Amino acid sequence: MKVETALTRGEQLFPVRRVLQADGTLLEPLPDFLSHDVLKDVYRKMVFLRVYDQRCLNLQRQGRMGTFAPFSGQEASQVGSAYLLRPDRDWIFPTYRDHGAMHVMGVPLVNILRYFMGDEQGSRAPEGVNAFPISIPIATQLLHAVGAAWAGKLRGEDTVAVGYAGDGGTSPGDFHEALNFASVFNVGAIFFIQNNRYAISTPISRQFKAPTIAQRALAYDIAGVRVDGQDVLAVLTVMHEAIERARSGGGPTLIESVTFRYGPHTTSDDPKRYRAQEELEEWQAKDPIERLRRYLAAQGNWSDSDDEALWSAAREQVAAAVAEAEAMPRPSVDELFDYLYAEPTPNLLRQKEELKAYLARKEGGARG
Amino acid sequence: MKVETALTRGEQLFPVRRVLQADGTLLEPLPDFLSHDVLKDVYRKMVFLRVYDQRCLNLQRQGRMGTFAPFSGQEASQVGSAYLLRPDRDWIFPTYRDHGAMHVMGVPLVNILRYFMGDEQGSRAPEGVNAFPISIPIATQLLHAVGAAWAGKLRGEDTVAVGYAGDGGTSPGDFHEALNFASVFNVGAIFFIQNNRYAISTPISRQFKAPTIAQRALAYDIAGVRVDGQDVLAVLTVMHEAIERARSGGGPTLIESVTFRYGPHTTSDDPKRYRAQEELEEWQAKDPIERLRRYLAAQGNWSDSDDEALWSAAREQVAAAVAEAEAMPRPSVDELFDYLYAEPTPNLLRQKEELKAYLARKEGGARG
Amino acid sequence: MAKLTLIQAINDALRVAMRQDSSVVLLGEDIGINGGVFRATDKLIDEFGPDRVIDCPLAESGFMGAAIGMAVNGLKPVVEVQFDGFLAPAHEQVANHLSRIRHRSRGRFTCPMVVRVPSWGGIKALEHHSESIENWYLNIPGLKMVAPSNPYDAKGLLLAAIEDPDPVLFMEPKRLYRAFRAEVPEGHYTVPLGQAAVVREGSDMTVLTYGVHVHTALEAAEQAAAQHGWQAEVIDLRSLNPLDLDTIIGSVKKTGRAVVVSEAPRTGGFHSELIALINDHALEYLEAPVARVSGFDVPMPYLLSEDLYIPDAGRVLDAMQAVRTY
Amino acid sequence: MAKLTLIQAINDALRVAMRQDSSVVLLGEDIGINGGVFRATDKLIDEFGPDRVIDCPLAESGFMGAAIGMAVNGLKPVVEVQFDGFLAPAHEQVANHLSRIRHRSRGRFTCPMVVRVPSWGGIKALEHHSESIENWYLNIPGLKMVAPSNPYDAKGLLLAAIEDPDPVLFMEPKRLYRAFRAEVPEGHYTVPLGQAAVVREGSDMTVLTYGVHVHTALEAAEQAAAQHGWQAEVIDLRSLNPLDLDTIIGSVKKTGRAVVVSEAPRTGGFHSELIALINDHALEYLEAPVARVSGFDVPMPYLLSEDLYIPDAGRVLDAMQAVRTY
Ligand SMILES: Cc1ncc(C[n+]2csc(CCOP(=O)(O)OP(=O)(O)O)c2C)c(N)n1
Ligand SMILES: Cc1ncc(C[n+]2csc(CCOP(=O)(O)OP(=O)(O)O)c2C)c(N)n1
Ligand SMILES: [Mg+2]
Ligand SMILES: [Mg+2]
Repeated sequence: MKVETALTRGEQLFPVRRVLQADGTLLEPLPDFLSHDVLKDVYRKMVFLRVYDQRCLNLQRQGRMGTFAPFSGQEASQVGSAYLLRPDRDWIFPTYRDHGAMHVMGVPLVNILRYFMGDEQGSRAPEGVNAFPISIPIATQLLHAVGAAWAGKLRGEDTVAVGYAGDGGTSPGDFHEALNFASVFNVGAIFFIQNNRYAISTPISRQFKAPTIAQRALAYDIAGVRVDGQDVLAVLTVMHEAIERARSGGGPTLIESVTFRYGPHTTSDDPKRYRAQEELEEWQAKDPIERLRRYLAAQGNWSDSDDEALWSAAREQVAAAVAEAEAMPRPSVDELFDYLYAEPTPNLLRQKEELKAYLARKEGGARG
Repeated sequence: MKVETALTRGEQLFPVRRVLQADGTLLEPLPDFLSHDVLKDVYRKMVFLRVYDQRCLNLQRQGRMGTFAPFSGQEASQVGSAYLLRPDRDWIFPTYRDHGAMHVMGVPLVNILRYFMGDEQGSRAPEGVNAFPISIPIATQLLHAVGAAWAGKLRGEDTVAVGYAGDGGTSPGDFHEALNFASVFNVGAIFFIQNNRYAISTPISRQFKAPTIAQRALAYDIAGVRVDGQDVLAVLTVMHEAIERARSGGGPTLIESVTFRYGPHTTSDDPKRYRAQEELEEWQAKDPIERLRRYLAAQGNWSDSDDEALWSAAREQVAAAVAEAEAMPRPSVDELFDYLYAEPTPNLLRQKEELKAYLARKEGGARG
Repeated sequence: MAKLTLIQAINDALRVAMRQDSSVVLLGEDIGINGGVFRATDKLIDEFGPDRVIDCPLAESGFMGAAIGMAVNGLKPVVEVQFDGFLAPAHEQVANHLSRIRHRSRGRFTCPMVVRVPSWGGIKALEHHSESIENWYLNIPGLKMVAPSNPYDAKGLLLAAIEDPDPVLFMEPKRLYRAFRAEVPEGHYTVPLGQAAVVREGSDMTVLTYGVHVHTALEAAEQAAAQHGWQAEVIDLRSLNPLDLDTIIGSVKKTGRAVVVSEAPRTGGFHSELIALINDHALEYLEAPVARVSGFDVPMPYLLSEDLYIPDAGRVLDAMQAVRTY
Repeated sequence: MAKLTLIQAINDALRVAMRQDSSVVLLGEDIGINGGVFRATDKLIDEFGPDRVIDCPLAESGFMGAAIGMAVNGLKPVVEVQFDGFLAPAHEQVANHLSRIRHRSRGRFTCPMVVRVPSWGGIKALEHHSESIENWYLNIPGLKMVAPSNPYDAKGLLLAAIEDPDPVLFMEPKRLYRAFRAEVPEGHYTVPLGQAAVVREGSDMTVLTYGVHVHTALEAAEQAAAQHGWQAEVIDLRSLNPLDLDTIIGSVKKTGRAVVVSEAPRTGGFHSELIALINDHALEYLEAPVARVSGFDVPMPYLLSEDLYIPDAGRVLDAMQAVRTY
């Protein structure tokens, strides 16, 4: 017997939370924590993210960077999911597309650039910034988030750990195992799923049949919510609730942020093969940055010239970071061998010498 | 926001289906396909399974068999889940505990005995009996069931494939991936989950937090049902529905059969370490065989002497099968090497000769 | 005969196999309308439809396990794993099932399928996109393993793999996908599994390799000839299992010197097994220790350090020197 | 000093570690009230409670991944995988994360944890309960690998592994769990990783092995001495990574003959790597090819054929004969 009741009601049970409409007007009064200063700061961060994301696409096309995964269109999720966390006491476990959230958490842009340029130093978050390196294998990092939150809980701390994934990231077994562990052990993990409707070329209809991702929460008896991923105020609001729940021992939350990436999956991808131009345009009309700008402007203390100044400041900051990143030396031979273990094994020391000797013969020891 | 609505209603949304009560009276009229002859046959099969299961426990204790996984207490699930399948056109993918279902599907008891005695020949189902070998790695076989049903569907056949698992089997990622694939591709797989409340020593409260397994169906937008696993008529009824659904293109079904194993997890296990005697007794009072016997007896054409004759016939058949299994020779050296590929590679032929030469030196070539 | 790149040859082989045998189905991520991230399945969905070119949910264990069920029930799945590192989530299905279904059931059930894995590094991709997965399965019996080095072999070996009655791990040198073109016959032909190719004859030393490093070895061999007048015999193993031991050992006995090349980490690579086999069958012919050219015992680095890690002709030449001047 | 079985020594090591360091937590299946299927964690839940002896849902990838998150955030998890074959579902977490967190983050994040795996065959268990998983990880850099052969080493190596700042795969010879007792000191001590033990001295040949086959080798060595007067040097490697190459090569140079023993399938086993290392470092000292004693290139058979597959003293003795009479 098919249980029609809840199924076809996935969308009713999990309505999309929205605070700010596309025209920049509010649907509900803002909570206290969303002060005007916070909103401006959030706006500033979204602009900065948009600028550097677009810059990276260019750098890659110029051959100055390796494969890059852009998030433009998803800035509300990137900023909103990380903004309320404490960098030194909470944790994030990002995917290749969540470098925006990493930056919000405190990872300098230079690191992110170096990562995509192909230097492991880019994966080394500053001390005091609990941003785990990017996990490429889909959904694996959701379990790390469970473990990090759980470790905090066992020590009596109110750690929150956010695990990121996309719509495609709900399909691997680790997604299920992570939600189940978080449920059974009631840990303060937040699963922040950016449903941008495609996993590379695969549309969500090929990824799952249920109308929402949020309804997966029912399977684990945990909290679940859908949110308008183009509305940063809504994302901040649901994150605020999820963080409160986690800190107060209320357990995990599954958040489905309904969003869209404007660009290709990565710079190796051509979205025209699988996505219609109209779909893109439809989403661009709901742009998260423009939406917040309208609201700020309507409030009367955000002018066009403020805006221009902000965008050009962002461009300058990004240019400086790019220059800094490009000036950094290539990773050394020592770095290749010295970080696998706390102490390199005799075997690794032998191999390091072997490689150094070879390079010395070959190029006069130019590197390392 | 916690969606209270469906969550706390897992048990209401998925009430336990029951047809026959513990006292042997019906809750609803029997459907046509459950004729009196069928009921007697089902009863006979349950008795046979109980007899051989208990016999195997003894054989293992006498050192005449390796580790054995008994299912006593779960006969209604074993018989009810396989009884309505077509052995040559449908498929089953069993666990170590589903040799009862394998037997119902058409695997001779001798095979099952040889399997537990440690001979791969035991995993060779007869031609025309689509009973896959026992899968030990938990939940992996659910995906095979999806694939087998899918292959049939792609060829335009009305194949049904049943994948078996226990309550513990709902935790690995493969459970999730199997249900999701079956949902997305709408294949005729049936996931038959015997919730016997323990995974070795781990109680279901440590396995998942939701009140039911059946409600996992909500996550995939597929049919889900809970059934009284001590009531073979109910199991047959829900299987009948699930098979109809699968054959008619209605897609997969998740069945949670609520049951209990009377014995140890396997012969290596001591259930007294983790289970109270009262819990066992409570379930023994709901015995599936005794329940059907009461019904048959109440119908007036099943006497105590019919029953005694049936049990002693079963014991004789089992004794004959044990004798046959014990008379079989040990697997040969050729068997060890010849079945890995359709044609043994040169490497394997060399290794086979090496082993034969060694055995010839050692024991005069007694084996192989 | 058309000149095709290696990836075109793969695409061609898949098309030929699918036309010929309606039980061949493809499973993987983004293989349909997108034609695969490397375009191995380009346009196949147009000809064969979405029931045979199946875009799957993002779950490697899922489609590996489902493909096993399909193969057991009469289909011939060809699974594309998007990148080598993403075979890891399917490890349990591969190690504990795919490899042993025939053995376990004493021939009653079989699992004829092919797992295509774009393999190894050199394309400056992100982490986990450059692994030597052949060595994850070296010690797990039951999988045939094939690794072409050129378009002709790629097509012929893939067709042979698809027709093989047992599971085959088919490792494609992604770095060579578009590196060059070569003549590839139209229509059906096979290159049998288990036969190495002597791609350069020589009597001074034997170089054993496969996949992308056949080309590294050939480059080094030319340099050795030019610089030192040494003639290296370069053997393209093509298939790691079954392995053409006769050709390997015959050559080593002839030359008395051997270099093994693969880009996997040093410890526990197929190169180690080759040394062990030479020890078993030709030790007394060796004039020098077999030289190993391999990656190092660290993870494949991010792209700025790839060149430090991946063997180049210079390192192979050094190894040739080592075995020659021992 | 108490006489303990190997499994008791493991239990003792866990207790000592947990008393000493409150960040040590145990994760696994049935390790709590049941004390583990082999009783490695017997009664630990009584002393340390369910927050530190954590019975997990049946999902190896789940608790491996969660343990990684815990280790990154300051705990020291000791994970029990119930049987070797069930490491497979956690392969992705092990291969793609556990092994490389320090490397990937250039030391910013570390993952000090131990994965305990009851390993190898010989206990007549069901399928997938008797695997040589060391070889799944041989070519995946970043994991230390330890394999004790007796109760004293088991406790000392396990304590060293738990105190190690990096991840350690700890393979326990399940067949020896209750095979014999030996003196085991009370309280804390360690046996350092990376040091082999010469468990029998001899000058006629070197036998390299680890885990359960240290005993097979010793049995064969006694027979060789009794029957032929040959004195075999038997080396218990104890740790496969780091590997005590000096002891290995020193002995082979001394004896000029080597036998390697492990029960993994022939192709791609750690035994192959040992042969390759001898090739690299001591080829010119060899009087005969190194002899491999191993399992065969088939899956570990069901129990009636286990004896055909697992090396016994007779096969080791044959190998000794081969290297002596070459
Ligand atoms: C286990 C695994 N399989 C395959 C890939 C290749 N891959 C990278 S991203 C991606 C799609 C992910 O889609 P989604 O989860 O929706 O995230 P998005 O890229 O849309 O942010 C795939 C298949 C991978 N990284 N890991
Ligand atoms: C992947 C995997 N991990 C661990 C085991 C060991 N094991 C065998 S049965 C079992 C418990 C299974 O419980 P459940 O799924 O409830 O089935 P039941 O035994 O109760 O029928 C475990 C942990 C296994 N077989 N496979
Ligand atoms: Mg997506
Ligand atoms: Mg159970």
